[in-house]
Amino acid sequence: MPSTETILNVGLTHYLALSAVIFSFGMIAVLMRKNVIVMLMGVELMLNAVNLSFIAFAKESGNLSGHIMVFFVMTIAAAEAGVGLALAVAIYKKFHEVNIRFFEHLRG
Amino acid sequence: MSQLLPVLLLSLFVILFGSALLFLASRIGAKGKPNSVKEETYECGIPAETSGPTKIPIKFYLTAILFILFDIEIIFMYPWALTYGDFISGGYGIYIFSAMAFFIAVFIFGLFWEVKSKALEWE
Amino acid sequence: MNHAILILTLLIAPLLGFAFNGLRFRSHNAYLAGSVATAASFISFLCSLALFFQLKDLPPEARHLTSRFFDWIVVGDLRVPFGFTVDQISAIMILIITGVGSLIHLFSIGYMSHDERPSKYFAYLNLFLFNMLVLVLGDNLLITFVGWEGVGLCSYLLIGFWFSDPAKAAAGMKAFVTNRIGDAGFLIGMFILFFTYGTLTYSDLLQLIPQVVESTWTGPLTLAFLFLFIGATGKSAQIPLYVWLPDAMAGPTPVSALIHAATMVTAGVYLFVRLSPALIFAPHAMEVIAWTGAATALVAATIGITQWDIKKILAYSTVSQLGYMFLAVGVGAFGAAQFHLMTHAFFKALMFLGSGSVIHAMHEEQDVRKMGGLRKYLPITHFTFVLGWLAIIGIPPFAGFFSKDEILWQAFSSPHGSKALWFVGALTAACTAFYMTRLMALTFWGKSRFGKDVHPHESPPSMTIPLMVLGLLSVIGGWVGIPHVLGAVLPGHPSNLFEGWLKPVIGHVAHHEPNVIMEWALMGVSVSLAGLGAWFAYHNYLVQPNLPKAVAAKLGPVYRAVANKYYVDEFYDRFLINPLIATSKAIWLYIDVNVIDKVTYFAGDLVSGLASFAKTVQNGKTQSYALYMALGVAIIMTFVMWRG
Amino acid sequence: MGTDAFEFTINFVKMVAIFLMMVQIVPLLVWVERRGSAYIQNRFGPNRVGPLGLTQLLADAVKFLTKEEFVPGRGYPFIYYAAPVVAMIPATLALAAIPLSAPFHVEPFEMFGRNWGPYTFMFQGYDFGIGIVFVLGVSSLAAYALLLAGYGSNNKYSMYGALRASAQTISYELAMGLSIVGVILLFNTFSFTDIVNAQSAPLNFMWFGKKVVVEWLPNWGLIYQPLGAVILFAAMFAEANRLPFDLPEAEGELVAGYHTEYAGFKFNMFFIGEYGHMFVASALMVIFYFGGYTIYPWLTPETAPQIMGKLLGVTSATWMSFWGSILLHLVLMAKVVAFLWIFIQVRWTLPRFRYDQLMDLGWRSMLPWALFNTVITAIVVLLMRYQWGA
Amino acid sequence: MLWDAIGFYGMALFLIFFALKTITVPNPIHAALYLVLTMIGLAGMFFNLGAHFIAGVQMIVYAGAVMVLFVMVLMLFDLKAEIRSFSRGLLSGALKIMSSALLVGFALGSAGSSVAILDSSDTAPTQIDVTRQLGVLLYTKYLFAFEVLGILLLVVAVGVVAVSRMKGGTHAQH
Repeated sequence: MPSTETILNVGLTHYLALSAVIFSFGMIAVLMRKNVIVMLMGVELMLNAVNLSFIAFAKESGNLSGHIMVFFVMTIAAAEAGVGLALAVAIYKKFHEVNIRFFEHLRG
Repeated sequence: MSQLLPVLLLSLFVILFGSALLFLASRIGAKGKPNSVKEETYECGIPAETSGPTKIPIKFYLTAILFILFDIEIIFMYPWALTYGDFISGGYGIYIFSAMAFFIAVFIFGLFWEVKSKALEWE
Repeated sequence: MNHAILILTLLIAPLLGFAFNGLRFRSHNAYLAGSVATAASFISFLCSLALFFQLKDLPPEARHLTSRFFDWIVVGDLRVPFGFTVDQISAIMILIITGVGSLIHLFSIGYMSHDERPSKYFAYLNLFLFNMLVLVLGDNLLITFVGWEGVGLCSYLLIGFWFSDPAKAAAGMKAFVTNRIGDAGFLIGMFILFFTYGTLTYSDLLQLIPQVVESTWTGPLTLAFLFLFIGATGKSAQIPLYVWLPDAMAGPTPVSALIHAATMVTAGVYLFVRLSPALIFAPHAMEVIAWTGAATALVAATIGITQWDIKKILAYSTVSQLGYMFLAVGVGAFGAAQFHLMTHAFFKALMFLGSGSVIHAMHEEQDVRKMGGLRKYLPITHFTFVLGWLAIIGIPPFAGFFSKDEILWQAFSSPHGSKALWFVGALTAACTAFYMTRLMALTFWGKSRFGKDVHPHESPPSMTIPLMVLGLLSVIGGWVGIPHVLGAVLPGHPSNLFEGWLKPVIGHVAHHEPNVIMEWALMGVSVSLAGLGAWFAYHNYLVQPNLPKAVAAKLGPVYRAVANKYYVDEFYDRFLINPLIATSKAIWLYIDVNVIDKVTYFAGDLVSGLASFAKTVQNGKTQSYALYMALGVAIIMTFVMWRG
Repeated sequence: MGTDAFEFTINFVKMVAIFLMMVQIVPLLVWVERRGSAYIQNRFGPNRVGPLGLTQLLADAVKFLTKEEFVPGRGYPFIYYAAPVVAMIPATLALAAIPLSAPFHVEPFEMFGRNWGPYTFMFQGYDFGIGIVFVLGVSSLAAYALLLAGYGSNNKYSMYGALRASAQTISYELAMGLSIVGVILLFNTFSFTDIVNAQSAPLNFMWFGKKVVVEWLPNWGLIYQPLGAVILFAAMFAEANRLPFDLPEAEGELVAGYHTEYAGFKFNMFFIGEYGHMFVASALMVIFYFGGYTIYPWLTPETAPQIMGKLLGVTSATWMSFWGSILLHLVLMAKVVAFLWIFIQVRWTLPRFRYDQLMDLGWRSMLPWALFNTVITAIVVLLMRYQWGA
Repeated sequence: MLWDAIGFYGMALFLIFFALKTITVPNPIHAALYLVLTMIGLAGMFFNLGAHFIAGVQMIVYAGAVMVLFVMVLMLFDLKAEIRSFSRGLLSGALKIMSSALLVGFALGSAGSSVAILDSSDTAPTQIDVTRQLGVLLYTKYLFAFEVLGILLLVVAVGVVAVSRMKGGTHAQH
């Protein structure tokens, strides 16, 4: 059991732990949910968890590059969500289904 | 933490106020008997055939997706606008201007393309 | 203006020109394409001028402007900055490249006006210019190599520009393949240098090598230079890899002028001049270079005598002149090599463009036997061509005289030189005079031998202006390098400015006391040899037109050997290419089919057996893939954690 | 005195005040809107209940409260109930970030046998230094209330209304965000207070290395950013879903849009959100382009306390500062009310757009113009502040 | 310090709760709405960590734009709560849980073994300065990445329009 001091002194470790937990939730969503859109949300969750650790590190080291990185990650994530949802919509229009299993029809 | 406290407080007020009103209204308000006709989805008096919309114009997603992309480009201009004066007084005015000029050129190109491809056209 | 910006503009202008023309490559508008390309090239020229004058204002020891934009490659000990340097050598090179390049761009507008794909042509030309500038400006061997490969690519594209003709496409291929052999040498040389000295940056290399050369074995250095020289023989068309250059004449004539006479083929010379402070510590390599250069000069000159295609003659002449430059490099006369590079760029570009003008006028006819008497049809072309002719055969005070004489004198007097080298050089000079006069006689003088349906006409101003400018340069271009002995007797004592300019950056070999009388004497000998050759050709081809045939008949097999280029191509075919093909065939039929195929089939069967098991993994389920990814990460993490 | 507890109390009081302000805007504006519309369109407004119909508001409240609580049968009750509450949050949070007056300074004084102060009281809910970004971020949440309402009611009119509303909101958010870039370029700050302070001075700018001062003009953003002001104001109309941009509740097409199924106080809460938006929008316009709570050269944070001191005969620095701040607050409110009146006037004057016209206007006209405004501003600012000859 | 800790743990608990709800609720719309709350909570976290501007961007971009798109799309699909929202397969499920748990375990372990503690007392002087520094950094050191992102966004915009216009491609006849 960590000491009271460690528990109360909220620091990098705590943020990283939180980030890890949220990341794992995102990962479970990606791995286990059937709905494509929820999977995409899982990806967003993972990216956000990583962002949190970036910001925590930036605060820890006093280096603003972490912020820039988060900025870029957000941009990429937004672009990814845009394309992912556009694909999901296109597939929904075809199969009326967003279950990931239906994406197997896209083979070959 | 203390900095965010007012924000939380205010949100809490709003939520409490809203819930209280809803609760009050449900207590004070007239009591009607629920019946199937009343609970029918409103459709100007005729029986509703479907509840939600069935055919959705693709335009809405497209608008939303394009909004995200352009929104980010605009967000990128905020720090630029903020530091523009500093760059100019530091003697890097032309640098910072051309840095953003390229970005805006890409932006304009994108906008132009979207207009030209009729992606932004509504009926 | 800041030199970094200048260098950047210098490099980017042709790149933008390339982008502009490359993106609208289907356009047929030769004037627009040409104007943009020429403008891009001219902007580069202005930048070069600005850089030159900036350089001139600096004290001689500090004359280098370096800008490193970022670190390109950082791997272990290898640190390659993406940097460019303008110093005395590269300043001259970029002036030549962009100056002559601009003129040739201008010329091309007229020359390519009826072509089907002018945009593509100008795009390639600008791309070439960019790559050549990268080659010259790179501040380390790797950047130079990037440019080196880039110009090779552009050369290939432009030689095969009219690729619908199989022969021309094949010529492009030949150039490319031959150059690859050289490039392999270049790479190996580079590896050796890096392996031995741990750096590829010129400034570091040239600083380091003189320091360590005393205490270490110079074997690797010699070896590196020999391999680099293999690279140079490829790019600069020396024995044994010169065979591609005459075939490269399949490309458009301005391309021959720019790439295969003025700039690209001199890259090898440039490289050795650039590395000359280190080269002087590898005397054996220098010896090889000197003799290869001399031999190339003589062999190419003799072949040139027997050719009938106007461009082929000029091509062999180029090979021969490049041989001169390597001779100069080999005897330690680096300044003279660079000097000859410059004057040669002027007069050879002039003559190629002139020949382009002739070909244009003769409706794509290249055989000199079907020309003659063009003087009265093409007065400007003729006049400028005469200037070039006088320059190349070495008549004072034309440009070629000073540079060639300098080389010959150094070949004679330098500690690395010898009388034999001088003799070969002088003989080549006589041959040069002979075949160039022959070219003049057959093309411009005498009676016209073309059909009635051909109506030669003078070219448009966009083609004649470059000719005139280059003609002027062919006359005065040599005056910056007047030798001391001559300068001493001229008013104002114009001593060797060019040598003085280059002095801080090139290698120096110990010299004997200059023997003034000897130098005068040799100068006289070379001029008279040139005069003799010229007179002999004039006599043969104009006064007694039947004489050449008689001589040819009398010499018989020797003549045939020379006329067939010493059967070098055939020799390569029979002893290199055919055996290679035969061996490959044997390997294919016996070893490949019986051994390797069996092995591979077995491997294939094994894999497909395994795959039929493993393909259950690849089931098209996205989440399974995600799971494998996660598992992989988990396993790696476990491994890392476990190892601590 | 524990600073934390003190700060907490102050913040608590402020938040309550802002929240009350937010809630009381609605009845007042509803009354103004009714009377105003009656005046504009030449008809009878509420004039029966009390003087000028003022107690109509009370009657309304009673009526709202006593309405039957109703959930559509096929709706999703939780979301249906959450939507109106969510609708109030963005505007309230945004309002709290806006400085309503100059801060007033409490000089050290003694009371209850203890020394207090000095203390600077901000007339602002909170000041994060990134005010503009905060307001944008919070108000970008406004789309959720609409979507929740549309989805929760599970009615096709509601859904279409919600869709249209959110598509419209986000489309105009682009033009809005971009026109604000011009303001930031000009003042180089995200803080509202700094923007207002910069405007409480004579018109001054650098022109090719020379400083130009025009004494008789205030340094208002409108003078530098006329185009930006027009775009921002128009975008604000769309953001608040007001006529001529009230497509989401276009009666002829969609019954009442996303709040078709809402009645009673739930409906009223949407109104609180809408009027709050209007208020925030007007305040932003005033702060960005019209000098905020100052009117140079008469009323600035420096002169206001003096004026009030003379007027009320108070000499204590604290009280002068206090009354000065109140005066400046009134100035701000006067300007805001003027803008609110424009909102109302426009609503009862202009016809509604067609939806395609609306989207066209947003994407193909206002966005390019805003972009143009940004580029021009950047160029002019560069020319103005470039160090010529340096 | 105590208040900071309480604040952090409170927010962290909320975040974890929302995130957990996001991935477990059967109705995708509820999942999206919980995700919005997670995003807003994360913005608060960023704010606490001194990244005010980034927090604002998180609100504008994630909460205000990306999630609006998610919610919009989901509402239009009108998906009912899924009866089986998780994919089937006992072995793969176990593997998935296991590998996630393993990764989180490692992350927690390495985070825990690093004893660095943030000095939460050093509040950055004025937050506008952080934003300014961020701007300067973005337009100098990361200029290239910034410009490239501009082009990326352009490409995505074009790609999205192309995808939404797709008529079914090669297998359209089934």
